[in-house]
Amino acid sequence: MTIDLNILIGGAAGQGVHSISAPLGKALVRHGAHVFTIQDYQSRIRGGHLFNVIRVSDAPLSSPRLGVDILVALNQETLDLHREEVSPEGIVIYDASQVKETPEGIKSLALSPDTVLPDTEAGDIAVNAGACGAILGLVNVPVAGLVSLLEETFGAKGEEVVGWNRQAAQNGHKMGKDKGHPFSLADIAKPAQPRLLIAGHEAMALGALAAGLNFISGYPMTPWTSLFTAVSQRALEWGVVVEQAEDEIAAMGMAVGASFAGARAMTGTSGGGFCLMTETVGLAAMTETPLVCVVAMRPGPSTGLPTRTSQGDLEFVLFAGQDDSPRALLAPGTPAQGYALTVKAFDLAERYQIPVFILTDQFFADSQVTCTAKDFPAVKVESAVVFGPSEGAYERYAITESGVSPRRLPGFGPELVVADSDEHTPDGHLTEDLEVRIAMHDKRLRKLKGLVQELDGVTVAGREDAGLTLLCWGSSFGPVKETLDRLQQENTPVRMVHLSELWPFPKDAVTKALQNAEKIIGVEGNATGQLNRLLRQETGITADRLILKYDGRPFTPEYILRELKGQI
Amino acid sequence: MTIDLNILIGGAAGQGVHSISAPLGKALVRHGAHVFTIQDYQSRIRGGHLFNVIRVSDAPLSSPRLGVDILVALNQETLDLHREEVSPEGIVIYDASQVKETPEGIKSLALSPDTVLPDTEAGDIAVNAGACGAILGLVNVPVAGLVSLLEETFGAKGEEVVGWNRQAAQNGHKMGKDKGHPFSLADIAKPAQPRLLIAGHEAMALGALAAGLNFISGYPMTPWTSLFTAVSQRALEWGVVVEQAEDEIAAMGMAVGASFAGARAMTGTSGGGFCLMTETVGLAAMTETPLVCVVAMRPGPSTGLPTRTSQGDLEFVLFAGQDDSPRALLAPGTPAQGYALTVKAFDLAERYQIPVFILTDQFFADSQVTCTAKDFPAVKVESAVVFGPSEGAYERYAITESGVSPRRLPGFGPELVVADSDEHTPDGHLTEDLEVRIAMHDKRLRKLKGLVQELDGVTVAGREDAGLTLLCWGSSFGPVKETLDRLQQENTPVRMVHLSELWPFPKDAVTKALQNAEKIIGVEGNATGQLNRLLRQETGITADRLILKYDGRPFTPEYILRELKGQI
Amino acid sequence: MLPIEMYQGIESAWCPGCGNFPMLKAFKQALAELEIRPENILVVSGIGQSSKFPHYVKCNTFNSIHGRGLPAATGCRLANPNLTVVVTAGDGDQYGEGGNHLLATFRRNPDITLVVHNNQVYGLTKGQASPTSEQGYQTPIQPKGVPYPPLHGLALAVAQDCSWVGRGFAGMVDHLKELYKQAINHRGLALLEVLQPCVTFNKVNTFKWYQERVYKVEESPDYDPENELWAYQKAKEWGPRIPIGVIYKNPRPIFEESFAVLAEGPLARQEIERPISKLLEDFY
Amino acid sequence: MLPIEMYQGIESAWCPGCGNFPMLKAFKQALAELEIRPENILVVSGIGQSSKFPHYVKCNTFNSIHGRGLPAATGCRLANPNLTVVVTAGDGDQYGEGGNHLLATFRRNPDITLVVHNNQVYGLTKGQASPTSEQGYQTPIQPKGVPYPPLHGLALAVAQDCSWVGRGFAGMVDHLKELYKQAINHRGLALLEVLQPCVTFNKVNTFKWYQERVYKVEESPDYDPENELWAYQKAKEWGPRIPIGVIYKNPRPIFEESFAVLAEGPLARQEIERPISKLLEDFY
Ligand SMILES: Cc1ncc(C[n+]2csc(CCOP(=O)(O)OP(=O)(O)O)c2C)c(N)n1
Ligand SMILES: Cc1ncc(C[n+]2csc(CCOP(=O)(O)OP(=O)(O)O)c2C)c(N)n1
Ligand code: SF4
Ligand code: SF4
Ligand SMILES: [Mg+2]
Ligand SMILES: [Mg+2]
Repeated sequence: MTIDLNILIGGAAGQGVHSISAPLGKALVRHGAHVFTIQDYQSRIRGGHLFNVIRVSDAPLSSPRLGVDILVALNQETLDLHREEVSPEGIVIYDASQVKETPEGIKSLALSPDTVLPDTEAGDIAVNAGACGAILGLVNVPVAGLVSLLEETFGAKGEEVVGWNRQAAQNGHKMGKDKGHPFSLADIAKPAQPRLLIAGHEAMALGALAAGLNFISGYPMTPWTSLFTAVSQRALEWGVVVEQAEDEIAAMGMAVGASFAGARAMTGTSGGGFCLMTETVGLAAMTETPLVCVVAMRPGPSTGLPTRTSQGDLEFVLFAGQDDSPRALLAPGTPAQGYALTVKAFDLAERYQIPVFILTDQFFADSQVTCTAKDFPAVKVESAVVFGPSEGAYERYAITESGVSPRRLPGFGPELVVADSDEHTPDGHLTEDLEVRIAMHDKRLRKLKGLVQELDGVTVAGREDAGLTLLCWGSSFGPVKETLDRLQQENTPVRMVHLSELWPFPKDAVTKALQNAEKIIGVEGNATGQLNRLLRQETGITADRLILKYDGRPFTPEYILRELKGQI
Repeated sequence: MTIDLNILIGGAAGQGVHSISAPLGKALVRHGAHVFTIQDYQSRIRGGHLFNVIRVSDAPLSSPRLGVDILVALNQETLDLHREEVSPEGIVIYDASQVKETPEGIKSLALSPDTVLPDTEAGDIAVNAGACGAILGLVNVPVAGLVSLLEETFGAKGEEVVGWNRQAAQNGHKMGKDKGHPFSLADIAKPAQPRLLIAGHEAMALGALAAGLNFISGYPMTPWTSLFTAVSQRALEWGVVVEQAEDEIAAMGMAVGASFAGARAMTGTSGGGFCLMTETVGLAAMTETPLVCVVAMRPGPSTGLPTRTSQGDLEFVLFAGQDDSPRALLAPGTPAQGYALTVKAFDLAERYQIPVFILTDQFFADSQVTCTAKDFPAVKVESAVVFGPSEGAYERYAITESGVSPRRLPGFGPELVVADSDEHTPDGHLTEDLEVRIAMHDKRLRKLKGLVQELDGVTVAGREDAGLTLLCWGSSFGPVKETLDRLQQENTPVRMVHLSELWPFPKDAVTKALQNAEKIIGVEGNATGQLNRLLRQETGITADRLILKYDGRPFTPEYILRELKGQI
Repeated sequence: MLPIEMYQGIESAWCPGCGNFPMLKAFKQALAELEIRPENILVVSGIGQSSKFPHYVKCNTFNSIHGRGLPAATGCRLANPNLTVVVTAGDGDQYGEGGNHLLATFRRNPDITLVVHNNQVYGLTKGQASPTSEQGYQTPIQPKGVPYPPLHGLALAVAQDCSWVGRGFAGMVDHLKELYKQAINHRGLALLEVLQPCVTFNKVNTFKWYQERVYKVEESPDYDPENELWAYQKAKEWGPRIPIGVIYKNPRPIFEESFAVLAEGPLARQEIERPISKLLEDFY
Repeated sequence: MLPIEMYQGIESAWCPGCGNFPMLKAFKQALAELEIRPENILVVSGIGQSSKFPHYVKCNTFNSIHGRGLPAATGCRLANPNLTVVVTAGDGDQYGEGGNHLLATFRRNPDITLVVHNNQVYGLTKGQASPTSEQGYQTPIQPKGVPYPPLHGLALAVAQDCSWVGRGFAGMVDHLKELYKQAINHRGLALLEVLQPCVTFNKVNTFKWYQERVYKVEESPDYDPENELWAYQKAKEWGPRIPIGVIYKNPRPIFEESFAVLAEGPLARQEIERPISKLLEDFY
C-alpha cells in the first residue's frame, strides 16, 4: 500500500461524529479508495467523548491501526485527548466555535458555522458537511461525489437542508484544498466494479435475509442492537415478522416457538441477555428446533463495559444450558465471513435441527470494511421440512443414524407434531424409560458427528515454514492479518491460523494447520485465553504464549507487534 | 464385610415406600449395622413406580449395588419389575391386598391390613409398620428399637396411631421371624459411639447452618428442593431468613442483595433454574459479593429427567456468565464431604468475596450414608467484614495484591459502600477508563491465585503401583470406591483418584496424583466426559478411556466392573 | 360434533381424583363440539402437573419449559396464524415463573387461549406455595405459613385490558366446557383461570371448599362483563363467594394483524425471494 | 434539615435537559428535609439511564443488573431492616425486564420505595420502545410504530394491593419532592412513578406534552386515595388529563415483620451459635 491515512473524527455524543464519518467513508469508497472504519463510544447518549476512525488506503484494509493523520475535533476534549496521536505531517480540523485552545505546532484548519456557512441557520450541518468537504479537499478528491451523496441522504429533509449540506461541503472542500494536499488520493483509480462499505452486523443482516429469515425477536442490548435494527429496518420490505420482546427469555422463547411452527427464526443478544436465554438453548436442543442465535460480545463480567468489545463469551456460549446438548458455534472475522456464516448458520440449524450460535462483538459489529459484490454470493434457500402425506405413523423423534429425524410442522396435515422438553419417546411424549433415554440422548449428540464434517473455517496465511504461528479467532482476524502482512514485508516469516467455526471443534483441520507450528502465539480478546483452553482440550495442542487484550478496545497491529517483541 | 444385604422397597408413589424405609434404615443403624440407601422415583406424585433400596452391612458402605435380597412389593408392578433381581436365597414380602399374582419359586411372606392388624382401621399403617417389623424379624434384629422409633415419629399423631404402629411392627416382626433368619444381623455389635444416617443434602444443610447461614432464598426444583427444605425446616429454630422467590432470577438476586447487606447467604437450584441465575453470577463476581450457590444436577438437556441423577453441569457452571470471572466450584462425594465443603464454601465466599458453587445431584442428595459425629466437626464462624472507623476514605474496590479488598457493609458507619455491575473505580463508581478496567479485571481474576492454594480435594486410594487409575469426581466417589475395594479383594491392583474441589483447578495436586498413572479411566455421570475435558485443558493429561452413564441412574460397582472387563 | 374419542391422548400420570381430570374431559368435549380436529390445534405448556395436559389430549403439542408457555405460543401464532393455540399453565408456572410474559401478553393480545390451572399450590414439586396460595398456607418451606397475600391474576388481567377474562371450576364440568368454548372462540387473548383442586397437597382449597364458594357470575342481576369497573370488582372478589363465568370482555385488535406478511398465511408456505443485489444497494 | 450539598455524587452522564436532573434535585431535597444521612440510605438500581441515579447521589449504592433492582433490594432489607432502601428503576427496567419481580414485590410489601423513571422509552440503548411507549410510537425496531397499547403500571399496583401508589412529574420539582418524602416515609412498598421526559429520544412525550396534561389529583373534589375503586380509576386515567400525586394508600403489614430474627436487628450484628451436636440430633 502506498497510501495509508487515518482520519479520526471525535466529539461529544450527539455532536455529529457519525454525520461526518458516514458520508465521508462512503464518498471515499465511491472515489475508489479502500476504507476501514471503527467506532469508539461510551455508554451515554450525550456528552462524554466518542470518536470514529476512518482509515483510507489504495490497497485492501482489514484492520484499524494506531496514529492519526487528520484529526477532526468537534470539541476541546477531542483535541486534548488525541492531539498527541497526530503525526507531524498531520493536520487538525476543528470546530472553532467549540475548541477554545487553538492547536499549536501543527497544521490546522478552523471551521465554524460562521466561516463555513455565514448568515444561515445551518448550525451543526455547516461544520459536519464542511468537515467532510474539507477532508476531501485536503486529500485532493473532488467534492462532487460527496455532494450527490449528501443529496441522496438528506433529500427527504427538504431543499433547504440539502442546500446547506451542498454548500457547506463545497465551501469546506475549498478551505481544505487551500491548505494544499498533504495526502493525495488523486491517483487512486476507480475500480471496474463499484465497491461497498459495510459493517459486520450489516453483512449479517443481509446474510439472514438472503438465507430466508422471516422471524426475528429480540430485546435491545449493545452491541447486538445494531443487528436487530439492521434487520428490522428492512423487515417491512422483505416480509419479516419482528417482535421486541419483554425480556431475553421471551425473545428466545418466541423464536423457538416460531421456528417450531415453521418460521426461519433468529434471535440474538449480548452476554447479560444471553444468560437469560440459556434455559431455552436446552429447550431448542431437546425439542430439536432449528434456531440461529447471535451473541454479540462485550466486556464483563456483568454489565462491564457495555459499549466496548470483547471475545470473552466463547466458553460460556459453548457450554450454556444444563447437560450435554448439540449445537454449532461460528465466529466470523470479516463482513464477508459474517454474511457467509449467517447463511451457513441457517442452513445448519435447519438441517440438523439444532441451535446455531454466531459470536460477534462490538468491534466486528460496527467496523465497516470495503467489500465487493463477490463477497456476497447469492443464496438458494432450502427447507428441510417434510410436507405431504406420511407413510405410517409420524414420529417427530424417530431414531436415525444421523440423529436427525424427519421434521414436520404442526397444522400442515393429519400428522401430529408433539415436542417435549422432558426426555421423550420417538413420538414426543414424556418418558422415564432408561433405554429410550439413552437412545435419545445418543441420537441428539450423534448430530455432532455429521456437523463436524461440515465445519472447517480454518484460514491459514503466511509462510508455511515460519517459526511463529499466530492463532486467533473471530473478529481478531483483521488485526492479526495486518500484523502478518507487516512482518512479511519486513521479511520476518510468520504464519497465522484463524478459526471461524468453533464447534463442534474442527479437530482435524486445526490439528493439521498447527501440526508443524514451531511456536504458537494465541491472540485473543479476553483475559485468560479461552480459545487456547478449548484447543488444548480438543487437540492437546497448546499455545506457547498468549497475547491478550481485555480493555474493551480492539486489537491493532501495533499492539500485537509490540507484544511480539522479543518473540521473533 | 461378611454381611451385605439389599432390601428393595417398591410401590406406587403415595403408597408409603418412604414410610417403610425411613424407620427401617434408622432402626438398622441404631442396631449397629452400616446402611446405605438410595431413592429411585419418577416425576409424578401418585401412581407409577418408585422404590428405595436399603443396603445393610457389618462394614462401612459407600455405594449402592445391584441385586435384591429382600423385596418388599407394595403392588403388583413392583413384583413384576424386580422379581428377577431377587437372589435365589432371597425373600419377597408383599402386600397381599394389592399383589394379585403370588410370587412363585421363591420364599415369600404375604402381609395385608387384615393379617397384620385385623379388625382395625389402620390401613396402610399395618402394611408399612408390619413390613418394617417383618424385615427385622427376618434378619433377626429385636423389634424394640423399631417400636421406640415409631413412637418417636408418630407421637404427635395420637395414641391410636402410635398403637397401630407398635402393634403392626410387633406382629410383622413375628411373621418375619417365623420365616426363619435367612440373613442374620444378630451378631452385629453396637458401636461405642452411636452412628447416624444422613443424606447428602441433609449433611449440607447442617454444614450451612454450622457455617453461619442466616439467609436462604430459592425456588423449588428437584433435586435442589430437598436441601432448601432441610434448611427451611430448621430455620425458625436457628434464626434463618427463608424466602421462596418468584423465580430463580429473584432467588439469586435476593441472596446477592442480602449478602451485600451483611447476611451469610445461600441459594441453589438445578440446571434449568441455574440458567436463570447465570446473569447474577456475574453480578456477584463483579460486585465482589460473597455467595454460596448449590447446583443440584439432573439429566438434561432442558427438563430432561427431572427426578434422576446426572453429572452433566460441570462445564456449564464453570463457565456460566459472560466474560471471565472468578469463582470456586466444589463437588462433594459423601455426606461428610458435603458438610465440610459447605463449610468451606461459606468460608471461601466470605474471604474471597466471590460466588462459590457446590455441585450435587439426585444420587448424592437423596442417598443416606451411615456416619459418625466425627464426620461433622464443629465450626468456628469467622466473618471477614470490616467494622469500626476507617482510616482515610473508604474504597470498596481498593486494588490489592490478593485481589481482595476490605469489605464493609452499608449502614454500619459513615463509610459509604458503593457497588456496581459496570466496570468501576476503586470507590465503586462506573468508569470507562481503560487502565482502571485492566486493573480491576486483573484484580478480580487475581483472587484465583490465592484460591487455588486453598484447594486440593484430591482423594487417592488403592495401590500406588497399580496399572489402572479410575478418575472420578463428585457423587461417583462411593461406587468407584467400592469398585476399587472389590478389585483389590480379588487382588487386582487398582487406584482411584477422586476430585471434590474442581475450580480453580488444583493442577498441581491432580498432576501429582496422575503423573505415574499408566492407564487412566474416567468415570463420569454424563455422556461426553466433562471432567476429562477439563483435565486435559488444565493439565494436558487425558483419560485413556471413559466409563460414562447418562441414563439418570447412579453408578453401581457392578456397572463399572462390567465396563472395565477387558481393561484390566 | 366430532367424537370425543378422537382426542384420546396417552395415559395420565396425575393422582387419582385430581382436578385436572374433569378439566381434561371438559376440554375434549369443547374441542369436539367446536369440531376442531386434533391436527388443527396446538397446545403449548410449561412444566408442572398442569403442563402435562397436552400429552393427554391428542393434538399438536409443544411442552416447553417452566413458565415459558406464552412466549413459545406467541412465536407459534406469529409463524402460523391458522393454528388454534391453547396454552395450559400452572398457577406457579404462569403467575410465578412466567409472570413477566403474562404482563406483556396482555398488551399484545395474540389470539391465544391461556388456561391457568389454579390449584393454589406447586403440585409437581410436592406442595410448596404457589403465588395463589392463601396467606398462612403452610408448606415445607414455610412451616409458619405463607407470609403474604396471594396474587390476583384476573384483576391484573382486567387492569391490563386483557380482551377476555373468565374463571371456571373443575367441579362443574359443563359450565367449564362452555367457558373453554367461549375462550377458544374469542379472537384475542382469553385468560381462563380454572379452580383445580389438588387432592394430594392442597388440603385447604378442596373440591368442597370451592363448591361452597363458587357462584355463576352470569346469573348475577348486575352481570355486566363489558364494564371494566364491574369486571374489576368481580375479578377481585375472593372470599365467601367466588365468581365463575365470563368476567370481562374487551374486544381489541389482535397483535398478529399488525404484520402484513401474516395476512398471506403461514410463513412456512410463503416463497422467499431476496436478490442479494437488491439487498446490497444501501451499501454502495 | 441537612445541607443538600451533603448528597453531592459524581458527575452525571445524562443529556443536558434530561428529566432525570430535576428528579435528582427533588430527591436530594427530600433526603435533606427528612434528615436521612447518606450512610443510612441505600439506593439500589438496575441498568439504564435512570439506574445511574444512585451514583449521582452520595449514598450507599447497589447498582445491579437490568431489571433486577427489586430482588437485590429485598435481600438487603431482609439482611438489614435498619436501612432505608430506595430502588430507582427505568420503565423498561421495571415494567419490561423486571416485571415479574414487580408482581411478586407487590405481594410481599417490603419497606422499599420504588421509583420508576417513566420516560416511555429505552434511553440508554438509544430509543427503542419501552412497555409504556404509546401505541404507534415509532422506533428503530418498529418503524411503523409500537403495535399495541402501553402497560398500566399504577393500575397493576392497585389491582395487586400495593400499599402506596403515586405519580410525580419531573417538571414539578416541589410537588415531586413531597412525593419522594411521603414514599420514603411510607412503611411498606411505595411505587412512585415519575413522568421523566427523555429530551433526546422521546419527541412525543416531552416536558410540554406532560405539562399540558398533568393535574394534581389531591386537588380533585372527590380525592379519596384510600378507596380502591377510586384509586383504580385514577391509576387508569391517561389521556388529556394525567393525575399526579398520591393515588392509593393501603396500609398493610410489611413482609420483614414475618421474620422473628429480624426483630433483633441486622443479621450482620447477630451472634451465630449452632452447636453441631444439636444439629445432628435428628439423624441418630
Ligand atoms: C426453571 C425451573 N424452575 C423450577 C422448576 C421445577 N418445577 C417444576 S413444576 C414446578 C411448579 C409446579 O407448580 P404449578 O406451576 O403450579 O403447576 P402444578 O404442578 O401445580 O400443576 C416447579 C417449580 C422447573 N422445572 N424449571
Ligand atoms: C439483561 C439485559 N438486557 C438488556 C440490557 C441492555 N439495556 C441496558 S439499559 C436498557 C433499557 C433502558 O431503558 P429503561 O429501563 O427505560 O431506562 P432508561 O435508560 O430509559 O432510563 C437495556 C435494554 C442489559 N443491560 N441487560
Ligand atoms: S399433585 Fe395435585 S395437581 Fe398434581 S396430579 Fe396430584 S392431585 Fe393433581
Ligand atoms: S437519553 Fe433520554 S433519558 Fe437518557 S439521559 Fe438522555 S434525555 Fe435522559
Ligand atoms: Mg399449581
Ligand atoms: Mg426508560
